[in-house]
Amino acid sequence: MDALIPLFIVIPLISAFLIMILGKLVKGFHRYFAPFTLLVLIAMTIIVFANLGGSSIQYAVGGWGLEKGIPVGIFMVLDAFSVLMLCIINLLGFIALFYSISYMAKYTAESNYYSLFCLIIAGMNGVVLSGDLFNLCVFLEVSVIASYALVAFGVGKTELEASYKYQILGSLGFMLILLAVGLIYWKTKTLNIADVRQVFEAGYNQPYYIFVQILLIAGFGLKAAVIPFHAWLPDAHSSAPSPISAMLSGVLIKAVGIYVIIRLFFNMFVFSHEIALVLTALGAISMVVGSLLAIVQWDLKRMLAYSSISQIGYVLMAMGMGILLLLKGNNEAAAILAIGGGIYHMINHAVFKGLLFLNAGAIEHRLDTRKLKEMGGLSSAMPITSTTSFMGSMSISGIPPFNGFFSKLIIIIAAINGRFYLLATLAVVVSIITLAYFLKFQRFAFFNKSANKALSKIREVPFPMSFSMIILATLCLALSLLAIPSVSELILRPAIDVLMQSDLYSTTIIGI
Amino acid sequence: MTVYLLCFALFLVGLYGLITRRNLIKIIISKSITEFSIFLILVLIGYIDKGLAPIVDPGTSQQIYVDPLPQAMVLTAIVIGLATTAMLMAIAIRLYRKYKTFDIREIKNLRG
Amino acid sequence: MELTISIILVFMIIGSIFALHAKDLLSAIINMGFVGFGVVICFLLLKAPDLAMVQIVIETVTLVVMVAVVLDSSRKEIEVSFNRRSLLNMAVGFLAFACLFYFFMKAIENLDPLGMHSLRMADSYVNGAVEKTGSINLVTGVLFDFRAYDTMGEAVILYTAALGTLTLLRIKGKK
Amino acid sequence: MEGMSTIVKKVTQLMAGLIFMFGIYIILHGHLTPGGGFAGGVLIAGAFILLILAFGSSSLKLKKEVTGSSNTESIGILMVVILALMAMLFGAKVFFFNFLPKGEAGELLSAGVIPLYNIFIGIEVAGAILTIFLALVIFKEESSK
Repeated sequence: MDALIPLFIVIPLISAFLIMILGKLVKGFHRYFAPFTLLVLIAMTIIVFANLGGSSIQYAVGGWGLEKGIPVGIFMVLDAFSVLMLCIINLLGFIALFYSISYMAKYTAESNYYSLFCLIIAGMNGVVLSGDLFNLCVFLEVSVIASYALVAFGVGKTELEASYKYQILGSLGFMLILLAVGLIYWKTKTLNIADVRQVFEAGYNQPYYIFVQILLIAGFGLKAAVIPFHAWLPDAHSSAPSPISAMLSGVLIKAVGIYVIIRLFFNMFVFSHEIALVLTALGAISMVVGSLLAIVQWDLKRMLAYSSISQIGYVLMAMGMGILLLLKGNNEAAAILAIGGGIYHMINHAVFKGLLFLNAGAIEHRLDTRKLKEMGGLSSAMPITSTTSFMGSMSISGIPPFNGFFSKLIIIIAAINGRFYLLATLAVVVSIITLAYFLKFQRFAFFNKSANKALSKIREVPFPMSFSMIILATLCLALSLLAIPSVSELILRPAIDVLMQSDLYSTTIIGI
Repeated sequence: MTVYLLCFALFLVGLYGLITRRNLIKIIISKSITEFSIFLILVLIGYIDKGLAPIVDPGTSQQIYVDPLPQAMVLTAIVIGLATTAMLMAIAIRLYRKYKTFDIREIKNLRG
Repeated sequence: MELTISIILVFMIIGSIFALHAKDLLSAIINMGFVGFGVVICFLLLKAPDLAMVQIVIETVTLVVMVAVVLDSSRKEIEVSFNRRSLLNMAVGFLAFACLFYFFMKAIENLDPLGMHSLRMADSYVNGAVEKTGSINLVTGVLFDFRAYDTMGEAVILYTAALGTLTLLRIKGKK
Repeated sequence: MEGMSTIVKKVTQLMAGLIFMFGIYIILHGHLTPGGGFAGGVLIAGAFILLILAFGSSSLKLKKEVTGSSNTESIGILMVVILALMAMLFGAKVFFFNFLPKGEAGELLSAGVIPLYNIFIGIEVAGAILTIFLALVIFKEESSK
């Protein structure tokens, strides 16, 4: 079982290099080899998920374990929380790849596309599995640089401009993170996350601690497009090819942005009240402003991009509330609810945002337009796309049978228990605004009288695209089972425990 | 202490350039300047007084050596900086071929 | 030693300010080259020959590419009109940078001063490293044995950059 | 891109071979002297870039060159990953383990796997930077046509 962990990164890397070498020789090799490697990764994730069960595995790369009690080499850490992230990454990756078999036919240089896609998957698996600060930055850059090239895959003017802005802000974010890692190494003389926690628990002075945490929030906030740093997200996600914007919005800003913020602020830093307030405030602001910006958009993919910012705000706010409640200490149950709701909403958002971007891609594939005003009356012409997009829209705006409702409900209950009444009302108001602009999307795209005459000619999208949309739609329903206490005890609770008992994380590594 | 503050001042100059410059090439230049300052801070952290360069002479006895870890980190970061600079140059040359200007504001309001 | 590096840093700051405000793009790039080679000298003073070598070579290749791109383009820069509103922006920006600078100074006040760095994790990278990795060059020992996983990620990043440049520069995007 | 004057061409003919040899020296002695896979790789790419700049890009069939350099690059990085995986079979059965004998410190053939890593990473870096430069040159060539 231990030998599987490095394979999560090595298999997509080898497939990326093979695709580039054999892509031009063997006809259609890239189109079917990449989904095959993702299938292998999903199988490995299921094996690991089955027999992990709440324990955590440390893999010392290169055989350099502990010397005199100090971890020397790079550790790869797999615990309950990172297994959930692995499931999201590899499942969404496979579905987006399967979708792009027919969607990418209209682009040139397809083997580059599939090779870069495998590199994004390898980078994200590397970030989720790494237990070392600098190693985390290197694999973060692998996935982010691959996504720079994929955002500008159809080399038009808007794509190039969006990719340029995305790269400049991305490299500024990386420089802030590098400065923070340098300052951490300056004080703690080590790079292993668990070891840094040991040193920080021994004591730190306040201005240094706040400055390093603010730098990390700014750096990873740039990667996760939290409100003050979100400038690149709408252009990048709307001009990328649809399977890529599904991967970016659904998985990349989570695995590379939110996951790292949660992992560092729960397992590496000692909780501090001011930073918890900053995180909650950032979450609440991006929740509200994201939805307000989304409601005025007439370009479908820009609207979905802004709604990603607001849903990410939900997750960040829930995590900030969790830290605040843990600091107060009296209300353990509400903290569990808040953190569980945050993780649950992160998983749900990956599924329904991926689905909505794939729907937008299907509409664009057939109508070649992204403007809501130019669409109309597609429910009869494209039945599968309209039903799956209806299920996606209902689940993102939190309508009962779907998974969005349960995760938002858990977050709101946690806010009420923890006496954050303002945050609870904000969450409800934003959920209503989300419902408003998704109804607008449904009305203009599917149920309106069609503006263009060539409606009769529009047929349903080919099999790979509709099949992947159907899988995601059924997932939207299946994931609502996670709210049942017995099921969530099995799946979500180990992840919550990993974040709650953060000193357990460091002792397992140091205490070998 | 003053050396670190000077490096951070260089970082702020680069940040100023990133925010205010409108020319594609000058934005890339200011990005490189921010990178240089961060690399210098990292190597300054690893410096030890009277330490030798991290090349061990097999014969000699116990010596004080400079910390090799920040140097390994900076070597990786330099190549990451080269990677992003290469892709930014690719986009800059492509936009210049199409619009004969490097000014980001002019490119923004030109038609697609 | 700290004095020499501070002097070089002051020249680099002046050079970079000049690079940002240069009228002609080519002189901006030459100033960037100056700042880059200043970094090389600082690396040599700080006993980091590996880095100095990599930085020189990569700086030269970057300069060659940039000059090749800029040489046949219109090198004149459109001058920004200096009205009252931009003065206000300048003041706000300067204030923000000043408090960032102050917070940085407060943060690093009681960390180890220059040269007083004590080894903890890196101790096993230095003492006895020659027996463990067999390589005399400790930085190569760290790069290719203790933290070889990072270096593989590093080579993958360069591979992605080459692939990304190929993708961005193909002539026709869509069929 | 047309070539430069004959003086530059003559000097480049002399220099390019020297730079190439120096790059190989830096890679091979990565674990003995400063430098290593990265610096040596960039040097080798620099030698080729010098040749292309001096003799102009018409002197090479560019399309074939790019696929050539991108394939060497892919093979280089593939060998690094396979070397890391081989470490899982021998020695301590761990990813990236140094399984070859360390040899006597200071010799050319010492430090186990490190020289092999240096060589493959050098090939990969040289291929990557050459691909980037050739991609730029091809774009300038094609778009000016």
